Amino acid sequence: MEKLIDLAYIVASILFIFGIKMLGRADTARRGNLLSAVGMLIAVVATLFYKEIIDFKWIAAGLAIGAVIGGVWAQRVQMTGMPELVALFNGFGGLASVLVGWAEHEFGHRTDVVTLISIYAAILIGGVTFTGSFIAYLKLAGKMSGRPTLFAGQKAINGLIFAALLILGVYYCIQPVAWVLYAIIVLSLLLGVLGVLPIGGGDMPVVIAFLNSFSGLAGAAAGFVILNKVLIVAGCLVGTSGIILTIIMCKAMNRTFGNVLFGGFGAAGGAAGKAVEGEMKGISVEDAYYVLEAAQNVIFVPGYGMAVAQAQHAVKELGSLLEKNGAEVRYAIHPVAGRMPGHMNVLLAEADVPYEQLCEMDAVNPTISQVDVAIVIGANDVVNPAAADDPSSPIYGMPIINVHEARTVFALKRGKGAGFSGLENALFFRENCRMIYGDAKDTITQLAAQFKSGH
Amino acid sequence: MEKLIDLAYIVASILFIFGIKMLGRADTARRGNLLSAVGMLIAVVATLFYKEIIDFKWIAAGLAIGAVIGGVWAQRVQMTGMPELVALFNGFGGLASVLVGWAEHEFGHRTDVVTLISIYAAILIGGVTFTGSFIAYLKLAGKMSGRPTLFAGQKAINGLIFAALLILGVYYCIQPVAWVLYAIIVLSLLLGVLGVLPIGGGDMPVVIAFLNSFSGLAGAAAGFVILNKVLIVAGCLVGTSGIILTIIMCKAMNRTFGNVLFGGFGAAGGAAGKAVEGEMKGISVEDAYYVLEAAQNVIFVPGYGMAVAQAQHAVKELGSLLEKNGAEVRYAIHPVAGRMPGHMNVLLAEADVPYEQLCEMDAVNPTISQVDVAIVIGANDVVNPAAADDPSSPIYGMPIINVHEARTVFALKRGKGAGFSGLENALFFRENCRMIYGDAKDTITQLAAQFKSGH
Amino acid sequence: MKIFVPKETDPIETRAALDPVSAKKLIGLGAEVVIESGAGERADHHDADYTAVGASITTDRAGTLAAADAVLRVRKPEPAEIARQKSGALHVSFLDPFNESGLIKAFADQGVTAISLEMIPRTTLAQKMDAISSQANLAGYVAVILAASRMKTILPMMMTPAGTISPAKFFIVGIGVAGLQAIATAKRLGARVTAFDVRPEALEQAESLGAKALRIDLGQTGGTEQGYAKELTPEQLEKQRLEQGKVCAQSDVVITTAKVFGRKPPILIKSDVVAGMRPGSLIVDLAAEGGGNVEGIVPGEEVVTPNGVRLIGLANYEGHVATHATQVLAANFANMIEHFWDKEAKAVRINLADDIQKGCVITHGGAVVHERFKTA
Amino acid sequence: MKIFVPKETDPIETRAALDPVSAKKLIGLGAEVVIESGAGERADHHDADYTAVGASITTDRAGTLAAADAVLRVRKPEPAEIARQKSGALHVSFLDPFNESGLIKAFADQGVTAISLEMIPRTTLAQKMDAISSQANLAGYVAVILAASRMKTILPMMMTPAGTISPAKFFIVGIGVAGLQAIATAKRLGARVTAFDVRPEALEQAESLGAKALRIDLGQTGGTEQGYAKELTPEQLEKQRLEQGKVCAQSDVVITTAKVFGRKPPILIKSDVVAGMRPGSLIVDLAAEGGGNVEGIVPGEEVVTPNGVRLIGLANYEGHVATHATQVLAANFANMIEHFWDKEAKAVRINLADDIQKGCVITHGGAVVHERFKTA
Amino acid sequence: METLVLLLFVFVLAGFLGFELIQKVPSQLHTPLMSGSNAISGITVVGALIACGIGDNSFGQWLGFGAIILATINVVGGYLVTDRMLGMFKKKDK
Amino acid sequence: METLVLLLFVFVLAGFLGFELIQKVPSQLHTPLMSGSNAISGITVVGALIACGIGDNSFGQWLGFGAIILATINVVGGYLVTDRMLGMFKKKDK
Ligand SMILES: NC(=O)c1ccc[n+]([C@@H]2O[C@H](COP(=O)([O-])OP(=O)(O)OC[C@H]3O[C@@H](n4cnc5c(N)ncnc54)[C@H](OP(=O)(O)O)[C@@H]3O)[C@@H](O)[C@H]2O)c1
Ligand SMILES: NC(=O)c1ccc[n+]([C@@H]2O[C@H](COP(=O)([O-])OP(=O)(O)OC[C@H]3O[C@@H](n4cnc5c(N)ncnc54)[C@H](OP(=O)(O)O)[C@@H]3O)[C@@H](O)[C@H]2O)c1
Ligand SMILES: NC(=O)c1ccc[n+]([C@@H]2O[C@H](COP(=O)([O-])OP(=O)(O)OC[C@H]3O[C@@H](n4cnc5c(N)ncnc54)[C@H](O)[C@@H]3O)[C@@H](O)[C@H]2O)c1
Ligand SMILES: NC(=O)c1ccc[n+]([C@@H]2O[C@H](COP(=O)([O-])OP(=O)(O)OC[C@H]3O[C@@H](n4cnc5c(N)ncnc54)[C@H](O)[C@@H]3O)[C@@H](O)[C@H]2O)c1
Repeated sequence: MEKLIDLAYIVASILFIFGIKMLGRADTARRGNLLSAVGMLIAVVATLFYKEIIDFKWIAAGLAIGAVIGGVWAQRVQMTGMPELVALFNGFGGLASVLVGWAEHEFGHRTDVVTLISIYAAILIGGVTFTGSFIAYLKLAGKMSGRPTLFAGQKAINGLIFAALLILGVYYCIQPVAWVLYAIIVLSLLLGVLGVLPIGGGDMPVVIAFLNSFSGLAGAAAGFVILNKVLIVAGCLVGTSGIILTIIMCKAMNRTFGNVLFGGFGAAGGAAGKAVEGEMKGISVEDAYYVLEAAQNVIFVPGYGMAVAQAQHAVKELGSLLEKNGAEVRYAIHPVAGRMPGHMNVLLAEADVPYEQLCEMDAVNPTISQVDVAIVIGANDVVNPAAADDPSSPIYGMPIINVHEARTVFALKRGKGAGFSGLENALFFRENCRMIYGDAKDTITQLAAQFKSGH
Repeated sequence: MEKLIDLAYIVASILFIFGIKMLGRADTARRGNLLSAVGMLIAVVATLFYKEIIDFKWIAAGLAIGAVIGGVWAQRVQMTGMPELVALFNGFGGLASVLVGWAEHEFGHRTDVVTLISIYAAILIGGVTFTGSFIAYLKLAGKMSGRPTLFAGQKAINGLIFAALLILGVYYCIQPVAWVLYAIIVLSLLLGVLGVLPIGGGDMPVVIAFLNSFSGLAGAAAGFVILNKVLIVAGCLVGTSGIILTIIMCKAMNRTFGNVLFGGFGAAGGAAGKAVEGEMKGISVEDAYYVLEAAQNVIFVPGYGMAVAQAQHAVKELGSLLEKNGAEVRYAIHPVAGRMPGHMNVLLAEADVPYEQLCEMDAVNPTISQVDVAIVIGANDVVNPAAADDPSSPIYGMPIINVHEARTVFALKRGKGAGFSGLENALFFRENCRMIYGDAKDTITQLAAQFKSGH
Repeated sequence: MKIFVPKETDPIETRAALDPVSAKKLIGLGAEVVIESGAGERADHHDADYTAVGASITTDRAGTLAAADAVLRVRKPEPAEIARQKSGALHVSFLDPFNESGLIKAFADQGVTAISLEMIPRTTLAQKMDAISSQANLAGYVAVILAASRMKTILPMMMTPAGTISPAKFFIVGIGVAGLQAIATAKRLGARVTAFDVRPEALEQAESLGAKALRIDLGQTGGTEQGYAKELTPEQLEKQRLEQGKVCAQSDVVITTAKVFGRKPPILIKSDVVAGMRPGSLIVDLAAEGGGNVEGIVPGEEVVTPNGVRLIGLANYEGHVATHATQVLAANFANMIEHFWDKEAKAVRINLADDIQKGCVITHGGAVVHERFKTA
Repeated sequence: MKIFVPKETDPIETRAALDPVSAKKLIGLGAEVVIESGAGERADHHDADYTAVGASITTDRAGTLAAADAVLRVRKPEPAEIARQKSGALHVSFLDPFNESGLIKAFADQGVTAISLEMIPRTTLAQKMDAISSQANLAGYVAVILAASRMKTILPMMMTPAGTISPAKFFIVGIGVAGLQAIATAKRLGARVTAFDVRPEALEQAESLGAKALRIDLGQTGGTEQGYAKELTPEQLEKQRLEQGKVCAQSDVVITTAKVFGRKPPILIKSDVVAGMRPGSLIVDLAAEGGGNVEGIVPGEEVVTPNGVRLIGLANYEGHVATHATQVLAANFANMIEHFWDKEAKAVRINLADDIQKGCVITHGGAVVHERFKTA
Repeated sequence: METLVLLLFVFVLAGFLGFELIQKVPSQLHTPLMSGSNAISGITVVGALIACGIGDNSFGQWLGFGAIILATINVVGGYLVTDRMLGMFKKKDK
Repeated sequence: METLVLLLFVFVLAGFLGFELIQKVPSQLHTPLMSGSNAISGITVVGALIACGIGDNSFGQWLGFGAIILATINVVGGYLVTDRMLGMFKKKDK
């Protein structure tokens, strides 16, 4: 029997591995989900055969109630309500880990350090996951303001709680007494609340992904508590793959993970003395890919640099890839871009860009705030906001393509070289602009490669 | 102590994981090799602290002798002799597994089924690896003819040995007596010899990769014998990653794995009734990539299909990627390709293919036997060997581009459609021709994507 | 074998039947090549260029005609010159055989073996001697260059500080060899190109060059087995004209290329369509020499209609690029002679069982041997 | 403000100063636009087209000249017509101010504010009114189209059943705006293009269009701050001529574009180089009107040299595409007027402190106000 | 102890595997993947089942019972909602 | 038994990891990768060391001794030869 159970666990683990892998590809995702569900079924059924398990009444009742509630919710929810439901479910998983840890504390037979550490980890991580997810749920469901909730000393308080949790953890491992456990439970629940409150509603999906990875680790910790392999494998798989997913999601929002988690704090702390002079922020081709991959509306703004790099064919290819990915793609041509009238036209026609996708400056500018990403390819003067902002600029008064009003701007240049007019360009210092240094053709080719290897 | 040893094993395993991953990329390969060597050192040193290990004399002597021999060989060998040396080393590893299994059989304390199975596996796999690698070594070193060595009934004999080994294995697990073990040792050594003899010298690298993966599994089996984790992890990593590598190497030779292992047999068995009418053999884009990736000399032969698919930009891109990968790339233009004089020129010029890379038929044909891969893109009549072979063909007498004389031909077409002349094309049935079905632009784009994601 | 290339007599003809490169090739085969002095002058090939490769120059046209075993020329001969040739000699040129029954009779009577370049089968094997294709190809290019040089506008799109210049709209009617090259050339220069043909496969071919194909459902159509177009029914022509009219009205340049094998070219653009076109727009008719695809065309001249549309109906488009036209035409001649060359006899071997010769040899051994012209 | 566009008097001029679109724009600003009857005729703009957008047509040239607040024209005026304008009126056109001190004096004497299109600064901000650029751009295109239409060969490479036609070789000397467009156009047509300029950044620009740049080490060179080229030393010119000669000898077409700001164009191709070129090859000199970059050029004519090289030195290349040339030139005029428009006064505001006006206003308030011409 | 070490091995290997499995995920799959792996993290249900067994008094039962309900909601709801999400993607042409 | 099951877990996970680790290998790395992982498969040296310990008579010692020598050759030679191979690739410009 034991052996069969173990075998079943191995099978379940394998199904989880395949499940996660397949969930990451569009054509196999649904089947992957099914596989992992089958794995779960096998794991649950196998567990029921454990000799320790005797009282089937409770189990049956618990499973039934949980299944009905989960099933009904999942069926009822609107398309738009799904993310918050996932948050809620995730919170429940965290709470379950807390309860398992607690039960083991109360009634477990083993008191070695590893077990205690595991109980501690299960409760801490589970608790944070529970309340954190719940706050995320409230924010997403609109039952709580999506704006970061900030108050003075927040950072310090969180730090204090965290330190207390650490100390209590050590203490617990030495002296596993009940009040310490209760304190840990309460404090982790609090940490979850306080940790998520300062994060804005738009970042909630990332938070949920992160908490999900967290709850996987809580599961793995619970696995160490009861010495169960499948829990460890599944929990750890979810833990690490979740981290990767979290990072990917951050990249798609052109944010770093730290920025998401602590951005709210930063806003609170440093709002007063915000520097006027920004800095030019680079972005790696890979991160740029994640942003582009999620973009619905993209414009290319070619300039003389595209011609120098002879990047037109690569640009056209990237454009086609973006279109295939579902984005609307246009090419915004500034009348003076390049070094001769119609310079960009010659090149783009050579690369077979359809005339329909070429847009004049005046056609693009009114719609530019809907543009997710503006890719500036070796252009400089024609996107220099000084032309609109700075009466002392020699190009003041010239209409430009207002890429700085797009959500995100990628500026492709080799270095810090100025354009024909020799002017510094404030665009590159803007908050929403990221530089991708290097020859434009190389950069674009690499971006396209990212797209292709994504399939 | 025990715990430290286990920790060391975990560290070693992690280093192996990183080592293998890094060995697969050109920029990190050397560091990867170093990392895995460090892992090995850690594993070995940790093992020395085992309490069962008492007699350090022997150990020190063994390690010293082995290290000197291995070190000297590795330093002395010529560049050209490296692959065979690897084969030899690999064989030694296999023999070591045999010896470990044998020692365990003789002096081990455990006699449960799992242990017995493991001993059996370690000896069987190790034995095959040893002699197989040795034969491979002889063939590569030129100490034995590289040609497949075939004799009548070879297949049957191998089958018999294999069956005998199976039966002996079952028997051994029930009755672990010595003669059975000796029989197993002898027979597996024999199987290694007979299995590799019929394989040609050119295929030896694949065989070594395969045997290497095998010896990894032997190590894992030995790990089960002595219940050692790091052996299991490292052995299994090598076992499965080796399988993948073997498959990749087969693909680069445009062969299937079965074809490599049993090709010799097939040639011996079915040589008499070889069908004159071949069949059109497809190849997946991925497999085609592996072949192209290893090619040094590539020609594109565009035809009307390239024009229909408007694949010229994609073709140019693939050409550039191939060049970057170190291949010489030319475009062979047949005078009547397309539907108007100069059709291909218009398209390729549009895609900015340099005039220098365009070759006339008469310039290409004399050099075509040096071409590793000829990529026929939607051309048909202009590469139809009937023009040279078949006096009854309406195009008999027309010079064609003799792609069928290239080492490998990839023919890109949507289906079985004929060309302008409506003729069937025997090229597509040739042994060295592989069809890649689908719109030429899609196919080429996918091929290019494979290249890009390879970096 | 003594091969003679007389100077072309038609003043609009700028090409020659052989250029020095092909002459050299024939001499290499073992032929003797004689060129009438000045024959290549208008294609920038001077007498000295020919002698440099081993050909001889003559000024005695009549005498050499009589002595030659083969005469190569571009245009059909005067009947009087046929009579000068010796019996059993070869004559290769464009002949317009459907309209020149008199010439055919003259050849037969004289015992000259006459090969008509037009009649070379449009098969893959014969492509290297297919002069119709090699010349139509250049004609298609020239049509676009001519149009571009006569327009008061430019072809490509340009977004400039002084506003956007929109790309010129071209409409190519008839997508044979010439039509395809016209599409390619106009596309290269940045024009928007629409194309139309009655053969559906030709529409695909146009698209293979990046043009937009105008698809009109005409019901049953098709070509002869040799790839030439069949004539349409009046209803079909009507529907086609209607749809085409719409496109023409929006086009800056219309190029028509429909020659129909052995017949007068069909009228594709009637006067009402021309009248609907914009002032300043241009029509180039490649079929003008045979009568034209456009109503109101005057072969060899440029006509401006009352509404300011310019109709261009030259006779010899490929002659504009005489050097290259001569190069490929001469290659066609040389390929043909090489293909049928008898090494021992050092002469062209006539073999009416051969598929290509069956198609293009009109008279042989004093009789009309071609199926299509036997009754004539 | 009453703006008058007289008909151009020079017979080689086909452009007009305003097209209907730009006329409409000016009327929209609040100006009154009067066009001399027939002014746009050669650019395919008829009187009715102008009246349709609200302009009025006049046949009384002299009267309207006297009444107008601003006169726009393409070419410089007759001195007699300056005298007709009222004091304080505006006159905008190409003026050739370096060579026309008489005209400048006439403007100053008459109290007319004269703006020279040539003198508009080549800055990014002023590009929309930069008529030199907008016209040179079209001239570059025309140069290639002209060459293509006069060559006996085709430009693109073609590998055909009748042999391979090699691509034409173009050599563009002087890579300003016109040179760049010539490069682009020749490349589009499939030619192999080599280009040369003394400014190194121009070589990079040529490469940005796919041309091969001829790099000759000339030592110290440079341009004025406005982007025009400086004159070279005799030694530099000699070395340059030598290297260029080699490229010319291999080229089918040479296009020269070097106008040097305010001077006679430099001679880039001397007779010996021309003599080294192949018969049938072509030279198109875009600087011909100012004297030419090529020795032996005759402005406005086509010359065939003894060795069969054809020298083309037209005067008004952009005039060949009169419709588009008028479109962009008119846009330049309209942009300039809009840029300096005073909404209240409904007139152009002259402000000599403005960078652009400082560059291009030659006379104002009865005096020569431009730095460069004050002594004149 | 030996068991714990091996479990640690399992943990480490599973961790690496988790890193390797997810490489590049198209943005429209971010939410389903998150949701799907959230359902897997409901594997705590197995822990809950066992915990429910070890409790030898009613409080223990209640803890285990609560854990089972919560974890089951996570599992069942998680899988179903993921499946619904994925079902909504129209089969795009590849 | 429990240990064996866990070892099986380890085996399975390591197997999957092996599959995932190798994705696409440029052809010039095929041989070094093979050689490098061959060196890793020399991990049998650990088995040999332990086997050498269990042998309680001289034959067992000899077996273990032989195994150690062979496995060490594999390990030391393997790593060195791989390193030499990789050292031969000139640093190609990327
Ligand atoms: N259109 C015309 O007719 C004409 C004629 C003459 C002058 N102009 C002037 O030219 C300017 C045109 O503006 P623009 O925005 O197109 O160009 P731009 O302002 O000149 O800027 C070009 C930018 O491209 C970058 N670059 C150069 N080579 C590159 C490569 N290989 N890869 C990536 N980036 C590269 C340069 O930065 P890095 O060096 O850092 O890479 C530079 O900042 C205007 O000022 C206009 O007035 C126009
Ligand atoms: N050059 C000229 O001037 C001229 C003029 C007229 C005729 N021709 C004749 O045309 C022929 C030219 O030979 P060729 O080898 O270039 O072409 P071809 O023999 O006509 O073969 C074209 C092949 O391309 C494939 N194809 C079509 N569309 C495709 C797509 N989208 N993607 C991939 N494959 C596609 C077709 O097979 P599937 O349908 O299976 O895809 C077909 O077998 C000669 O026979 C020549 O005589 C030439
Ligand atoms: N075998 C070969 O290698 C080879 C070589 C050259 C040409 N060809 C074939 O021959 C075909 C015809 O060549 P061509 O250029 O000599 O043709 P063509 O000069 O006879 O006619 C030109 C085009 O006009 C079209 N046309 C005729 N009537 C029309 C009408 N009423 N409306 C619209 N279009 C009309 C024809 O379909 C043809 O495409 C080619 O397209 C090609 O397929 C084959
Ligand atoms: N600011 C702007 O937006 C703007 C607009 C248009 C032009 N420009 C600049 O002005 C430059 C000149 O434009 P242009 O076309 O009016 O110039 P141009 O007509 O004065 O000269 C044409 C070209 O000939 C070259 N040249 C001169 N002497 C030469 C010699 N001896 N040998 C070879 N080449 C010689 C010049 O360098 C120049 O490139 C442009 O290249 C551009 O950089 C700037």
